[in-house]
Amino acid sequence: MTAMNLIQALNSALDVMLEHDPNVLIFGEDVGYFGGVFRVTDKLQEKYGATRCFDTPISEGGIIATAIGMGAYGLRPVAEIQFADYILPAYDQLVSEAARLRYRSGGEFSAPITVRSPYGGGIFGGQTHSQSPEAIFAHVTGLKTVIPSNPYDAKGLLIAAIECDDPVIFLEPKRIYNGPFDGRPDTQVKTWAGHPQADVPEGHYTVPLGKAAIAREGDEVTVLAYGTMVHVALAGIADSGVDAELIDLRSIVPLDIDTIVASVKKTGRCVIFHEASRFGGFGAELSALVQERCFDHLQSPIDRVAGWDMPYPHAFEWDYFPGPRRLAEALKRAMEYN
Amino acid sequence: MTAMNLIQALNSALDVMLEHDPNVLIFGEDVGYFGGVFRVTDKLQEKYGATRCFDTPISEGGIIATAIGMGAYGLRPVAEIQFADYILPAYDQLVSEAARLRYRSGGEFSAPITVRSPYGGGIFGGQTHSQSPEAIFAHVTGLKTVIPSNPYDAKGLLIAAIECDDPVIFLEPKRIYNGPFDGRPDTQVKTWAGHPQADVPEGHYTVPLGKAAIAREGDEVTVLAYGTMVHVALAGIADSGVDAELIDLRSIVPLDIDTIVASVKKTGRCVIFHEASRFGGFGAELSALVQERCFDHLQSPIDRVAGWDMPYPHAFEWDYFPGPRRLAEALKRAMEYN
Amino acid sequence: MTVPNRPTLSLHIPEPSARPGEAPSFAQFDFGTAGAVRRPDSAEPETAMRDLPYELIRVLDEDGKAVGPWNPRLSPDVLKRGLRAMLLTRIFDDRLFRAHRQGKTSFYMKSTGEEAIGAAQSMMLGAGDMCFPTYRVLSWLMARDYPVVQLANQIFSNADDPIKGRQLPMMFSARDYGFYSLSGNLGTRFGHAVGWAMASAYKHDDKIAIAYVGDGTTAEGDFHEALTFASVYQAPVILCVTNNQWAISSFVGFAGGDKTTFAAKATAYALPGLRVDGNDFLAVWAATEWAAERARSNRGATLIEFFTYRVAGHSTSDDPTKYRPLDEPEKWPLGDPIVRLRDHLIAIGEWDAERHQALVDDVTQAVKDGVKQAEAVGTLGQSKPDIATMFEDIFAEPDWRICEERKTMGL
Amino acid sequence: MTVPNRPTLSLHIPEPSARPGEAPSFAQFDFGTAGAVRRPDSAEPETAMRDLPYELIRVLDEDGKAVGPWNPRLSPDVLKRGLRAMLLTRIFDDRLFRAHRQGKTSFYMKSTGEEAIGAAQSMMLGAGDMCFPTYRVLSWLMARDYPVVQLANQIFSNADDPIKGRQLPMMFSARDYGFYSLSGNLGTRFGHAVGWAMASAYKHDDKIAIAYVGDGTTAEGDFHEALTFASVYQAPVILCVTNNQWAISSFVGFAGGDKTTFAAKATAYALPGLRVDGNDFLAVWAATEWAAERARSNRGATLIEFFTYRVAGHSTSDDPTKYRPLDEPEKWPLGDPIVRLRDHLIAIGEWDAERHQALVDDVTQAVKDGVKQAEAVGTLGQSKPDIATMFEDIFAEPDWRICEERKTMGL
Ligand SMILES: Cc1ncc(C[n+]2csc(CCOP(=O)(O)OP(=O)(O)O)c2C)c(N)n1
Ligand SMILES: Cc1ncc(C[n+]2csc(CCOP(=O)(O)OP(=O)(O)O)c2C)c(N)n1
Ligand SMILES: [Mg+2]
Ligand SMILES: [Mg+2]
Repeated sequence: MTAMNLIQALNSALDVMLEHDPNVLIFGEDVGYFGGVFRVTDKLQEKYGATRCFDTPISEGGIIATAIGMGAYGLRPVAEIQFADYILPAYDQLVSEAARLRYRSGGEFSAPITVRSPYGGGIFGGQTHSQSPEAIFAHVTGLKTVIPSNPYDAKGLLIAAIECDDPVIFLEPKRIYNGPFDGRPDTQVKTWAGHPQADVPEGHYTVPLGKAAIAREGDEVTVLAYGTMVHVALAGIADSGVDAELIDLRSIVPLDIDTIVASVKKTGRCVIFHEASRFGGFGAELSALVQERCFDHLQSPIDRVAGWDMPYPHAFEWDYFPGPRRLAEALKRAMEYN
Repeated sequence: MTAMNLIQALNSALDVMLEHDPNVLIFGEDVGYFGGVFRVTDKLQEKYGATRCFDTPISEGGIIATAIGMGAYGLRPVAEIQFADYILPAYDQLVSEAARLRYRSGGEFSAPITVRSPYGGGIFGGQTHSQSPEAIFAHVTGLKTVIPSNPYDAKGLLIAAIECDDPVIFLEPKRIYNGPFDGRPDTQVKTWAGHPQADVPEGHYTVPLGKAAIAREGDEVTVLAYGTMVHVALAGIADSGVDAELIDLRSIVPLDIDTIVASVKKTGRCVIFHEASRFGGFGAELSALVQERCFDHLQSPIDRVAGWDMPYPHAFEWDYFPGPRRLAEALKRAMEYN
Repeated sequence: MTVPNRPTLSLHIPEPSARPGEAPSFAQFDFGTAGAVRRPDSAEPETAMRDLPYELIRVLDEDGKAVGPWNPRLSPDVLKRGLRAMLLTRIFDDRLFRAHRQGKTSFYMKSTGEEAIGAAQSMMLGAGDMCFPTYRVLSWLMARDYPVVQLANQIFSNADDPIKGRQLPMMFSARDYGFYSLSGNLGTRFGHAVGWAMASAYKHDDKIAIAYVGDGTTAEGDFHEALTFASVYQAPVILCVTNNQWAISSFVGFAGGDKTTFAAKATAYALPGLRVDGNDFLAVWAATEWAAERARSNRGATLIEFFTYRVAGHSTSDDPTKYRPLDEPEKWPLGDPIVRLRDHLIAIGEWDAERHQALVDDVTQAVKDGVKQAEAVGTLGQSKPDIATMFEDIFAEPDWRICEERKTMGL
Repeated sequence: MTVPNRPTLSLHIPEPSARPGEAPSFAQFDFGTAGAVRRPDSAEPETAMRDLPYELIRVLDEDGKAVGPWNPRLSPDVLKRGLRAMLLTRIFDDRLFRAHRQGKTSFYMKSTGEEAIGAAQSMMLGAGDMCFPTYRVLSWLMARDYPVVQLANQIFSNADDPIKGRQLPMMFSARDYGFYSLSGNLGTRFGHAVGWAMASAYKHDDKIAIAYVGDGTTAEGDFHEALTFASVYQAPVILCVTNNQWAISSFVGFAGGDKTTFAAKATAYALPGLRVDGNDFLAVWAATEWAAERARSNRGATLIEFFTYRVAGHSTSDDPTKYRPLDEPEKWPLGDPIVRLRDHLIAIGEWDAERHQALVDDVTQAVKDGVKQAEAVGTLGQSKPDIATMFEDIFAEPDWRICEERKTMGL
């Protein structure tokens, strides 16, 4: 076990996979010699050579097309998209090609690719370095979408993603790369040091895709969150005084519906918490599922606490960002409902 | 008033706008001399000249980028994407540029463009001529998304879209271009002839964006649908024997939340009906909204009847397509719930 | 600082040389002469061959003779196999087009006039190489003896459809025949070929990839991205543009094809660009051989433009007489690839009318038999794969959503 | 048919000429000689100028003299205004870069070494023309006297930010200065320029558009799509590639720039391609004038590559010594655009050290004043626009969602 931040944990996952499997290779903008703008691929080119970890043209569509072709050949490419905001030029490749190749070819070809991308806000990145586009992937059958919330999970999930025979979108909440974040920009910046989930094995292990974690047990309300928002939720729950159960989804496709339903049936209340804009966000699917499966158990309306319906506004980052206060209010509203 | 099918009504809307406003121009793949693969732009080049209605390179990203630039200049371009399945190469332009131009420029520039695209299944078009991607637009604040269900609405909504100062995605349910479709592929093909909403004024009129229509009044369950599914819903309701109220949303952004909420508060039950895959589809947002706003009025879980979570399968079109039977079953389930 | 006044601007919209009712004209093109274009060694640097994209590589002359440095000197046996593959394609196309009229399939697309391309390339390249096709290279499969019945099963979406009814007719996938999964999205697989070729190089393998787009599809961003990656990583891939003058109803000018050649696009990426008579089986073969040699020698990618003509309508949904002169196809100066190869075989004394008729009869029978066999399994709607297969292959393992939905259908 | 065995394939990954610790080298480039490149009439057809993309258009020679047919023969007054705009950019950059270190802004990007491009083009083009910028043409605004205080307000995201705090620093929008809204997405506005230019032509207007991408960004599909549309519709637009050798940490080889020029990409679209010394104010001016003349005469688009060097790091988030030799910037053979224009003015007897110092002092003061004024309004976080404005301009009219959310915030 070594103390690692999220970046180091991801780097370690890539290192392990490059070591174990000659079919794994890594590419993306600035990931080679330089080691990536967030240093996730640091030293991998040096260690494994330029053909295992290399830079690409600035062409997200080209990166994913290349990865799919490699996957069809039999490799397990790991492509980095520098920011999730810039994944959209590759959206057609992901949806029309990666997600469907196995199905449409009757199983003859498939695209076992992993697409890593730093994701989410909270770093004063403005409109184009802050977005959370998970909903547009979740709707596309054939893609898996993973969002880790801590170093231990990040490494285990990334290894599982690379070993997975399906295309996986692996979204890395960049705000928690260096430390957990409770949603309060004015408090002191924390590092991962000392965090129990920053204790990471150095070798190979996996965290299965599709298994949620109970980040906090509780009886009164179920909170559904993923990525950065798991930490913000812990702060919001603490503030609220409500004994909430917090579920860290870890992957939104596949979704661990059993854990969700069991919790809501126990608590009778549910608040969904994400950073993306609310309208048509992934919270809508969660709300619909919970409502369909726990109707008789619900004692208050399922609530969604999410980003406002607008482009991510630079100067208003903390007005847009759904912080602990907004969650705490929702929890109290849920408890007071009758 | 003239009897028009949906294609003729759309053609008439374009004709009216080309006539009224010199800033309106039309382009897309095969829309010029040929008049479009579905004939929606038939004769417009002949009537208004090649600079008002012309063909483009096969480059959906280029088409939308061009339209945005023209919009910024001050024109009102109407771009056709030949099939909604092929809109994805332009998704980045629509999301990162069209939807945000006004906001991010502090109001200095905007993109008053209309993007028309034939949409949906039921024509044995297979995986790539059948999809319903409305959810990925609905999630993007800054875009409006319109889906007409009959000739009268189609013309009035299209004129409203072209006159709208915001970018509008205008999805045309191609299965009902030539006639309403009740979801039963084995029954005789109907035309629009004699349908009350096929009586279309020849001149200029608008149907406002954001106003739903009550397609059928009823007391027992509210059904939410749009496009082709409005007609399928009528068949399903008739089959079920349930006195359902059917709301034709007409535009999903802006959404007529008041009409929806009023109806569900009256009926106490709600079934959402769309063709797109269920998971993360627009039905999820509708379900979440109804649940949030009508919680105390709900007598049964809000249900979603939708396409399966898979790529649109050619030979299994009618197994995939949510037909009247599936809706009728859901309506009965809703009524029997207790 | 102001600029002197000028006449006001006006918007240019390209127009083809002739519309219905007008006389077809190809006067805008320079077709060159068979045998005239030099054939540099494929090891030469790209900078030494920037003239090539503007010439038209032709081998078969007006008399059916094979001439010039690009003559691949094929054995009569190879030529006859090529002729058979093209004829199979032509006759199969005609039969299945009629099958669509009879409601036996939902859709069909012919490659009439373009059969030489896939046939020659399929024969020239190795079994382990991978073709990333469009819907207009059926002759690739024909040249490799892909079973006619399987093609028809796919086109009828019947119970034996090898891709289980999941795709529109013509969207074949045939891994064992070096034929990658097709789909309706134009251009998206061009970059897959580059990735596949890069993977082959990465693994120190010896296989190369070949990919196609139509003239119209060159306008997609994917085209540029694939060429950029192919150039940067020197991928062992042959990238082909089948320039058949039309993209549904849009003439080649809407892809910039009235201003320069498609082969010239290679120059933007420092890749060799060849412009080849696509209706000349020998020229197609020779250019492919040259590019394959280059790729296999680790010298990277080549862009080849095949100059040809789409004789039939775009698909069964199209009526080309609406937008081009009725007789334009027959006026195409480069003729019919089947006729030209037949005449060449006759010219070299290896063929005659009788043998040709025998081949036509044989192929017609093969098509008939294969299609009949498929019809016995079922045409569109008469039979289809087991419904439960609809829920398979979505993921490697289905998740609960798929399991639940399948159960809802009682499967 | 099998192909003879070959050595196995291997994957090529491009490498720059030098990495940290190694000696920088530009031996791979041919910089030509000032004055040597011919200047065809801009009315000539593209086919007559396919040599141009491979030459480097330079006007200022080693002695600071303006030589050759591309000399735009500008008045000393224009040159001095150009010098001032470049200096303003340089000094503003330095000051704001420091402001970032002091936590006054979240981000900053310099255009050090590239100031000639925007400055000359902004001055050369008309007030009604529209520039579709990247984040590295700040000198466009400086040349048009966009208020320094407004730039700083935007960069500080303060209460007076003209775009209301909505964007990252540098993402200006200044319609009245012919400066289109910037955003972080690379390449997406290249096609907007083409559309805007097409609109101008459609309206029989006389305005033209100009747009930029970096060398790295040429790899995006948008680049190709914009060029295709520009070619097909003969749009009155000038499309520029600012080739500064680097894209963050990736050298130009990852965009294919080690194999040919970016100007050569024009050939793929039958457009003229000019390759221009981007550090030569006069050469930039002359090439722009030539392309503008062509565009205004309804002859369509030109692609111009500006050959330059990114002297500073990519942005405040970058440390270039991690991936390139520390002294590479100073070894750039084409020098510093400010020094070169200053020396030219001196060489023609219009300038001296004293006057230069006075200009530097004056510009420094102007920057200081403007920035101070903005600081008084507030630096990052000290002040910001009215929160309610966050809910404006999402649509022309807010819908219920926006109204409800605004209400939730008590606004
Ligand atoms: C991305 C995308 N856009 C549009 C279409 C609709 N479409 C199908 S074929 C076609 C024309 C293709 O022309 P070309 O590339 O020249 O190939 P050809 O049919 O001539 O072989 C079009 C526009 C599509 N299938 N995919
Ligand atoms: C679509 C997209 N992909 C990636 C990025 C991240 N990114 C920002 S700047 C940059 C490098 C751009 O290089 P170049 O085009 O050469 O311009 P330069 O910075 O050198 O002026 C990258 C990769 C982005 N902003 N947008
Ligand atoms: Mg074509
Ligand atoms: Mg650069």
